[in-house]
Amino acid sequence: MTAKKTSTPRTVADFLAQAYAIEAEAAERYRDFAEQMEVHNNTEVAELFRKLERIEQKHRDQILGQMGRTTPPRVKAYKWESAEGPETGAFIGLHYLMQPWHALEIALHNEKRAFAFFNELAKARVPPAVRAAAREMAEEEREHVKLIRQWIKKVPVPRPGWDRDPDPPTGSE
Amino acid sequence: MNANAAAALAPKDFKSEVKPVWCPGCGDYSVLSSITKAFAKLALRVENVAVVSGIGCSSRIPAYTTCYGFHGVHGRALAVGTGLKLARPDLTVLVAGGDGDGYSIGGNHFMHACRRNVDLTYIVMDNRVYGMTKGQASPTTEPDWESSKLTPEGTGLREFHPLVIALASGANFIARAFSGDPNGTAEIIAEAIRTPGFSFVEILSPCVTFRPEQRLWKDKVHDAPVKPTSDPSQAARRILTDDGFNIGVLYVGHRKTYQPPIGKGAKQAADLEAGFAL
Amino acid sequence: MNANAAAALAPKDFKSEVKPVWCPGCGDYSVLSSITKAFAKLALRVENVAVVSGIGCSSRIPAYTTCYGFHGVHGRALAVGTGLKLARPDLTVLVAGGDGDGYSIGGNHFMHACRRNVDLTYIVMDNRVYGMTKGQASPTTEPDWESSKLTPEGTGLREFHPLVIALASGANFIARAFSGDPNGTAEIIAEAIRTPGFSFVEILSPCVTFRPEQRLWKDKVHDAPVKPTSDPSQAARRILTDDGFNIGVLYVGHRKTYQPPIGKGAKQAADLEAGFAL
Amino acid sequence: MTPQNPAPRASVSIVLAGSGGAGVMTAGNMLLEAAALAGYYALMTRSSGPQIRGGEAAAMVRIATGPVENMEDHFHVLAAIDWQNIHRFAAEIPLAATSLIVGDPDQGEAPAEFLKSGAPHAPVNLKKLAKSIPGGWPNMVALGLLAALVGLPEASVMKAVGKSLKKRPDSLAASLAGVRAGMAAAEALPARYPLLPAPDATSARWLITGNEAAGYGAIRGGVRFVAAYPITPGTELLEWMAPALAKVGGALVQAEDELASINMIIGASYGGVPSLTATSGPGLALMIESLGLATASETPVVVVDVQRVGPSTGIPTKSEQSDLNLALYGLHGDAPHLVLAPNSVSDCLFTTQWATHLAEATQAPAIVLSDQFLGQARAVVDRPADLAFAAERVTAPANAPDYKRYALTDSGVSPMAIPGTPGTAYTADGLEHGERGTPSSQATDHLAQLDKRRRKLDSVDYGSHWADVEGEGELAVVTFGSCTAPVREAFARARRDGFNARLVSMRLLSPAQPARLADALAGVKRVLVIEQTHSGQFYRYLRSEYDLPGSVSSYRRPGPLPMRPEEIVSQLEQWSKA
Amino acid sequence: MTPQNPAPRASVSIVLAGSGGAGVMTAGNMLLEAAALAGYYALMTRSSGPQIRGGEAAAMVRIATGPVENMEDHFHVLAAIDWQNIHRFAAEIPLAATSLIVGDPDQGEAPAEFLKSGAPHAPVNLKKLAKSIPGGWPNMVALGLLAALVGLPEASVMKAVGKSLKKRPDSLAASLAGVRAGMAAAEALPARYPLLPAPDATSARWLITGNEAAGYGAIRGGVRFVAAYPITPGTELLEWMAPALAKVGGALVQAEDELASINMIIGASYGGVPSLTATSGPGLALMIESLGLATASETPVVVVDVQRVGPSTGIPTKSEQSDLNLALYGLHGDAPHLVLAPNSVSDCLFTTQWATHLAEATQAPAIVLSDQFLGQARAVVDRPADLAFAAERVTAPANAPDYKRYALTDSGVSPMAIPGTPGTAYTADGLEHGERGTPSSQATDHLAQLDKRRRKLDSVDYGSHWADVEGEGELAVVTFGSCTAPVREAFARARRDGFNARLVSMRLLSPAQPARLADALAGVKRVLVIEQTHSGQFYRYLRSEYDLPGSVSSYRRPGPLPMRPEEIVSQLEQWSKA
Ligand SMILES: Cc1ncc(C[n+]2csc(CCOP(=O)(O)OP(=O)(O)O)c2C)c(N)n1
Ligand SMILES: Cc1ncc(C[n+]2csc(CCOP(=O)(O)OP(=O)(O)O)c2C)c(N)n1
Ligand code: SF4
Ligand code: SF4
Ligand SMILES: [Mg+2]
Ligand SMILES: [Mg+2]
Repeated sequence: MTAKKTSTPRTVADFLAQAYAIEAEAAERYRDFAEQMEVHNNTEVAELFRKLERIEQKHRDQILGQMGRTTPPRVKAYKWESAEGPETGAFIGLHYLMQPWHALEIALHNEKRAFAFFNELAKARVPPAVRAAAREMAEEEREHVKLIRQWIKKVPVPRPGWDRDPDPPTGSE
Repeated sequence: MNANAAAALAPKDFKSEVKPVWCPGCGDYSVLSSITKAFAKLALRVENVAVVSGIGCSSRIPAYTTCYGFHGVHGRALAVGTGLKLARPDLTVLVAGGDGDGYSIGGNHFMHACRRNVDLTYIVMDNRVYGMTKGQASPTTEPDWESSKLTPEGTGLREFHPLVIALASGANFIARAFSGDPNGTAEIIAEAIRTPGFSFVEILSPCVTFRPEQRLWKDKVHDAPVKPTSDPSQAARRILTDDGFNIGVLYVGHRKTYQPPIGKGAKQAADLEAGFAL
Repeated sequence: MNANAAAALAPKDFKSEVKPVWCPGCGDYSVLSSITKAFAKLALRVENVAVVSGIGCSSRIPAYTTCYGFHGVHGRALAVGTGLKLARPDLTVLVAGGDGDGYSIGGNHFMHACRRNVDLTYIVMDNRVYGMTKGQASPTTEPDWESSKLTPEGTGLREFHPLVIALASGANFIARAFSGDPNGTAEIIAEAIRTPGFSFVEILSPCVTFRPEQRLWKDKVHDAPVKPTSDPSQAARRILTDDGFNIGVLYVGHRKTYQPPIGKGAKQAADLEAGFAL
Repeated sequence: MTPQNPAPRASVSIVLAGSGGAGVMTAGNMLLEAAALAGYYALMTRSSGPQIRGGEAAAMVRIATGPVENMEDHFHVLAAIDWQNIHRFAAEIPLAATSLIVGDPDQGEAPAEFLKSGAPHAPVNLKKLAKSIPGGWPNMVALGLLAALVGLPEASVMKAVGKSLKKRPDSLAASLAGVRAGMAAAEALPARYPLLPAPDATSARWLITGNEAAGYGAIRGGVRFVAAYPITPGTELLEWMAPALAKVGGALVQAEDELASINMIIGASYGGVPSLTATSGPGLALMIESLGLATASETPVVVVDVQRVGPSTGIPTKSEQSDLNLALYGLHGDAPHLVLAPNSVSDCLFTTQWATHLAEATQAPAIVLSDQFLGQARAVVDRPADLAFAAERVTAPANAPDYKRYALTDSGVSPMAIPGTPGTAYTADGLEHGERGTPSSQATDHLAQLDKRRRKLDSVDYGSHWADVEGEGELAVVTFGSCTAPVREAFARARRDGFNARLVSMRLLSPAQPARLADALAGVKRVLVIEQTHSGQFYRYLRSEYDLPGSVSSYRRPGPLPMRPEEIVSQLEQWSKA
Repeated sequence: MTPQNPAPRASVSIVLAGSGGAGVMTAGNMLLEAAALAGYYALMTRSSGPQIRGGEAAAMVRIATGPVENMEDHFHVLAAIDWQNIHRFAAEIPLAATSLIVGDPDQGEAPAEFLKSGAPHAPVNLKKLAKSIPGGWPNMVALGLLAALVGLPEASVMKAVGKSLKKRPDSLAASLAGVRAGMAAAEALPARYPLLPAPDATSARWLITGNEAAGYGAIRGGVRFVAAYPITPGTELLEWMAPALAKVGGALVQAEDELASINMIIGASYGGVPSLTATSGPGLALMIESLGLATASETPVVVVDVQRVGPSTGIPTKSEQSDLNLALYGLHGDAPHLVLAPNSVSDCLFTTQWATHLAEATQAPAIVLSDQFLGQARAVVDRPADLAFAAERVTAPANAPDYKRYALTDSGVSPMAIPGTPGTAYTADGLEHGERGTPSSQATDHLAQLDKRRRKLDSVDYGSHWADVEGEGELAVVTFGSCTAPVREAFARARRDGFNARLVSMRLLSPAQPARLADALAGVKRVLVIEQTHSGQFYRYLRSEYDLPGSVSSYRRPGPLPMRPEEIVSQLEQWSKA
């Protein structure tokens, strides 16, 4: 896909700004997802997405603290290497009948990507301070991955045909 | 408020409180997100942008932005957008809609908008189906798609080739994008808006409800193997032989934008009376 | 009367008693004569041919033939012709009209008729002007033509390229003819009718009243330097680079004609009741 | 709690609601079919949110011992699989204190909008019950529960479920178990709404929507070519016709837009094949210019307008009668044409068939004004009588001497030569013309052709079908279309209180039938006009074309809510006492 | 023969006919201008064959001492340069026995259709006379002859010719010589129709067509954007506006069709620029769907329909009032909008200006029903008064708190935010919506918005402009549009015979003004409705919306012939005596 190299941060400040953007977008996207589920009457999954949103928000705010700020910075428009930001869920993964398991699978996928992103940066040829910061962030994402893995185990695996809707779609306009 | 002094807006500032009725998974969510990113990238102000559409799932998009919006009737979005831009050249006008809206009932306006080359950007969220009316074939639907009750044996009709028609009709900027790549799509939309004249962006945007197989488009799309050209016949060759999944800006021309001067007349209405006086 | 046994008809047998209202010198007279020649050449019977048109000087043509005719409203001739042919595949249906009728108000039907590929022949008498309404610019009018009071500075719009659009939309037979060569044109029309599917013949047909300079077209036209092709991208290259005065058959494809079976159902209406019964 | 032992009733109304995916429509359809199989009449309508998928939805079912073509004043039972956004339907789901609300306690409280009716809320663990069955579905539990509440025989329900799942035998057992679980759960409910025994099924019954009925009526009338562009709520008519036409040797073409569809059918009809298109308000608006062409060129076509709420895109999924003006008056110039309106689901069949016959007989366009309610309602009806109306176009023989397509005949109808016929070729024209079709701008030709085209419509004998005329008395209600059924029911109810009036439901709206209506209203002192529009379009039309006797009142209101009998009863009371 | 010495008259009507190329239109225009320069009022209409070029043509000119806006009962002089097919105009050129036919004997006999009037046929060798002048033209000879017959001063004629030939000075001398030759030839003619002296020119005069007047009215009203598609007889309005708009800072765009033009002006108006399109019946029919959008989205637009004879393509070059139904009722759904009709050539200015003002004030579409007669007639009129009606749209200020585009205000009009205004962005919608514009399918929102859109039109004060009300008495004639002038003349004539009646010419057709009309008709016992349609569209409309007092009659007939005073006088006689 549109393979444009994500700009590599050269300073810790740069790095934190980028990390902040990653988390902020991830949080926003979970909110979008939650809203979609609300509109489509899937409250269970909506609540789960809200929860994920809060997790990402927390992470985001934590970075804010690291940046030594109390107010959000202006988020630069980053060109991500991937179609979506490193921790942002793709819209297409959603389904109105999806179950918590599906939502968590999406979260898992995102956390893994986030880990990979930061992990790669931790190994990249960037100033050591940036590497260290990236490593720290990668560690956190690894924790998230673990957390989500545990969480998944607690929810039922959907039965085959979970997406079957006996009713036809409705149309209008 | 001084617009220049105002802080630049983030993508989310272009997203309204109105919640989309789109099916979860629908490609149009990504398109919305790309549009808001493009607006932010171009540092536009919400009040200086108008999003105009027709009727269809995709055409619901204006109200999902915080910009001025016009949700008109089926197939006429380009005409509304043209009138708006000609009367208000200071605005950024984005026209958006579906393949049915734009290529079936609105096909004539599409061709003539390409010819007219007003400084508009036209986005078609192409899902090769009429989503809103529950899954009939659109002009871009494959001839052997048999899932519509209206055409149970398939349409048997050759697909409509939007990029070819745009080129043949004189569009000044032609690109294909994929909703599954919102960042890439945002880039393309921003470039389309930036380019003067009529810019056309065909966005492959899956309908997960009536064309669930389109979830696999992500495996089919690929970057256009070549750079954009400004030579129409080279562009024609490329587009005619492409597989429909080439993503990128395919043609950028240099045609003069159509914009009659407005608001610049030297005379008063009463001056016209001289023509009637004996 | 047994149609087979009947004597073949001469061109004049296809020309009616109704006298054209066209201006003397108008290219459409020649087109009428070419059409009657083509009908005679194909040994058609007047009653098995229908000539369908919209509104315009050129669209007056049906009544000037002795065939069945339908003189509809502005821009919809192809839709009428399509319905007629689909319902009555046994008839030869010729749709004819002007550049305004076919490319401006009727542009959408033009594109979709090309796609649909019903076995019709469509003739456009292109004079690059609205004759009937006294000389406004049509889509094929040159952008700098300043003789219309509606667009006194010229339209400023890129011309519409009928052959390119026909090809891009999927027409199965594409030719350009010149009214000044009625015999050559008759040949082309006959071939267009003979070729299954949607055949499009653009005929340069001067409007001596509003575009008197078109009398000089006779010096500009020339035979197409190459044979017809059935390769769309080759055809595209040729048509895109041609000077607009290449005369001849430019493209002949092999697409399947669209014709749902009609009159061939095995069931009676009452058989459908089974679907409702408890 | 144990249910009281309530008196059985002739009609009961039930709504089953829930989110998309819950299968409320499927269960509603099974309930409808079960009622039919048990010998009842029934009617089902639907409501859904604006989402294409996953939106809130409600299936409204009325079951009765006699034919029903409208919804009751309130629902007896509202059962919800979940309550997500179901409150948005509150205006569409009136409840009474005697109604029962059934909800799954795990899905939260029933919305206040419903509770304020005073109806008790009985909890039933639908989801849990379903889950206790492997592969079980809550909608099947709800189905069983509802069937039990109204006393539908178990066998009918099981048969209906079996029919519906013919193609999914794997899920049959679980579904049947779900139904049984629901029936068992019903035992504990605090109310019941048992139906009177079903009437002896003397006549064959059909299960049909108005859109299907119109499609079938068209085919019975002779339609063999359809070109159309999808639009809610007309699409289903077309979707039914596409395969049906193929079976009987016709064809349906999906056109690029409505301009194309109307002109395609004009072309096909010019070719001799009776032709139709179906659309809704926005599409009809686009066809107006070419309907004028059909009038002037005397090409018969049928256009079914399944009306939705206007103006503009309006509320596409809901019903209103407000395209009346457009249908009656929409053409430019003086362009006489036919406008008809079916007044029940099954009448969609007759009216469309008759419209086809009349269009062909008069060589004029006919607009059939159906609406979303009629078109999308699914009903159990008596199999309609076979009526002989079919397309019979007056055509010209081969080599007709001195053939004149637009000859000035007494009836106004002149033989139409069909392409292929030797010796009668002519050019049909939308320009004013003389008798041969040659364009003319002479005043005499214009007047003669205007007179002719008007005469065609005036010289048809419309017989008794122009309206349904019922009742006696000095008061009369005049209505049309889908308002008819609730008015009928209101009459029946008011009659019990001694109310006496005539009811005229006009099927033929144009050309106006002043003599016939005068007859029907002879002796009437007061007239009330009832319609579902905002501006009183029907009332205004009647004023313009008819001399209504005595004092005339108008009761109108717009959509999207269907007319209910009680609302009309209260109008009748006010009016008859005024 | 020497002419008698006839009494001078207040009005004279002349027709000059001949084949295309003979220059009858040019000569007619010169005659009109000469009359104007001489201080007379005058009116010219045209007729031509169906040929684009070289067809038979006739210029009809009426010259009078007072304002004239309609044609007389018959022509006093018919002069023909040749007789080729001129008989086709017979119905349009009524002659009396006292008329005079002037023809060139070298061009054959005058057609029987004219001779049967009993008018003498005087031969004049127009061509030979022209040939005797180098570069001479027979139309100039005819011009001189006609001017002399009615007694126009030579100086005015010469000045008119000079003005017209400003750009062709080479042919001026020959033309003037031709005129003189014609004047001389008139001497020998057996009749004369001298005009009374011209009135003192107290007011400034204009020479203008209705189409130009409408275009100028629109610009005065504030229109600065026009998108349109050419169609007879609306094209000239557009052709006048194209350069005029450019001068005042506006723009005209030729659209690909009428669907585009209406939507382009909706877009431009949404952008805050008052916008207009002009068309005729077939084009208006195509705009219907989008006019509904303008209504629902509350976007003001003005559509001028220069009506021609319908239905369908009809007779494009002739006048009729039969688009009334379409204009009034053509929208689907309940869609209140404005319909106005100018009632004279110069009133096209006021009515279009007022329509623009009203459309903008009510944020609703306005249809101006002009017609071919008004649009294409060229008249000498008093310079119309300057009226202050201009576009004044209620707009929202920047950052209006809690902005609601479709707020339910008392007047129904809610401030419209213009793109570019910060803090008030909204989405205009043709879907039914709540106050903020968000789509809604709730019955309450639908009713509220329907009421609002209706209220907007009902809360405007239309003042006295809604109609021209004249006269006294217990009889009243109600009419509109181009029927007004012949009715006025008929009134003036009938009054001489003691006839007394009121005349109401309605300018504001919709919304209906029942209170105002009731006022205007207070005390009236009988009403006659006069219109130029076949089916009595105006009569039917009045019946539907108004309670007309006493007994109501209808006189209507279709085009293409214009209404003539005598025809109306005889109707008035029959009716007033009935
Ligand atoms: C004049 C008119 N005709 C038909 C319709 C019905 N209609 C609404 S949306 C639509 C097609 C939508 O398809 P598309 O533009 O591809 O949008 P999508 O829903 O797929 O995004 C149709 C036919 C209408 N609203 N108006
Ligand atoms: C709906 C509608 N719009 C506009 C017109 C007016 N009109 C008649 S013919 C014509 C254009 C004719 O141009 P073309 O098709 O090129 O034919 P030509 O006269 O040049 O042969 C127009 C605009 C009409 N009759 N109907
Ligand atoms: S129906 Fe298709 S296009 Fe419409 S919202 Fe759903 S997925 Fe998207
Ligand atoms: S105006 Fe032009 S197109 Fe029309 S008849 Fe005359 S020459 Fe031909
Ligand atoms: Mg689509
Ligand atoms: Mg032309």
